[in-house]
Amino acid sequence: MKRFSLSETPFDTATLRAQLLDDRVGGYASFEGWVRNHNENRAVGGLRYEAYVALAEAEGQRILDEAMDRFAIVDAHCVHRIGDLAIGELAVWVGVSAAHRDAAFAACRYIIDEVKARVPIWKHEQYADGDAGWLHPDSR
Amino acid sequence: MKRFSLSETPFDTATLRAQLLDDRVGGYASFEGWVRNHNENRAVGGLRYEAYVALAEAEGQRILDEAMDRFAIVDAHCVHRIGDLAIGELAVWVGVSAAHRDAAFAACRYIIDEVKARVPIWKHEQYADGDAGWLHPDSR
Amino acid sequence: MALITVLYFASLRDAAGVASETVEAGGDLRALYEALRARHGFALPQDRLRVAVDGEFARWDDAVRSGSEIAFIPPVSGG
Amino acid sequence: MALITVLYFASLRDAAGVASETVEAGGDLRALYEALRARHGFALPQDRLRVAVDGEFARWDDAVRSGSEIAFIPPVSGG
Repeated sequence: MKRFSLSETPFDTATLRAQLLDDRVGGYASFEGWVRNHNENRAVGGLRYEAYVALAEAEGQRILDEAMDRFAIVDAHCVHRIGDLAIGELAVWVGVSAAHRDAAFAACRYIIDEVKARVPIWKHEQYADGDAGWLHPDSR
Repeated sequence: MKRFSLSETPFDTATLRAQLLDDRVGGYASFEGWVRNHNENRAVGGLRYEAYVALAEAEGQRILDEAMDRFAIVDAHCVHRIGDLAIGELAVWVGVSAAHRDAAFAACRYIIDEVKARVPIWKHEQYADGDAGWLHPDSR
Repeated sequence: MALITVLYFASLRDAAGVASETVEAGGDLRALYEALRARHGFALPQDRLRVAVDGEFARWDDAVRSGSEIAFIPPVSGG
Repeated sequence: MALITVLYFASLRDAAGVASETVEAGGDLRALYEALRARHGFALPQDRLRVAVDGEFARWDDAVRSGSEIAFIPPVSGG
């Protein structure tokens, strides 16, 4: 089952959420990452996400599979935008359903942390002062 | 600002979520509690939530105020259903927006834990076998 | 003696058979609960409850005040 | 020597000026990166990258295989 997706267009989280729910679900945790208007005190005008698509999809799926194995959850899904995004647009969404909230929270946190650390997606920020650049943070 | 509400009718989380977002928001964490079809191995047919409304609203607001004070978040809101709910209906929703995900997750978890522990709302479960009863779990 | 209104919720209301009642009482809130528990047969001991007066949480050794609205809060189960 | 395709992403692509190129190479993936780094002036040292072969993460001491597609993965910044 495909649980990690890249999307070149804005996507609807309500539809994605509905697909995770069934009668066994007591708790649903989600996380959304949005494009901020600043990053480390620099004013950001917009950004672009680029992915190594084949490997990003494989590694994302691996992370979601790990979450399904490690936590007592019912279902999980993550979608990451690629391409050009404006301030205030949704960049990444994680949704996790479970019988109980402990597992839902833990799996949701695991997925976003691992996606940010491992999936080959890169952020290119355009700053308000005209400067721009790729973000290559220190690896963990 | 009113950040905790009781609702006698189903409510729309997409609208509530939108109210929490602005250009400063980089992370949004949410939690939803749904009516499960079982509780401690008993099949549940439906349930009712009753509140001591005046005190529930005051204590809920206090919890949200605490979360705004304790965590580096932009905004937060919690809505709890009261009245009759069917299996699969949304019982409680928490949404938290922040610049960074650590604070969003921590505040979201704090709010749902404190609401469940402190707000005078009681669950009356109707079981598939015809039995029914109020849930009065051991206090922490 | 003070004339007060008592509110019952959840299993306490089921046991009392009413959502509220007006009673004459003296002493503190702990003594009030014990008297009402004896009258209505409440299963929950006082140390598993909280108590509120006029919509705010109160202390069990607060004195009963005439005209106040007193609520006994069984263990909550929202969420 | 093996004929391989190299994929560049993010700052590596900007520095190389191309998204991919075909090169002749021998030895292991570490030696390949060092050669390409010297040619294109990549700022990132090898120990801050990961490497993938044919869409799967690989080890730096894996030998270059003819016909393979090799990608150097700069520190990621999704989310």
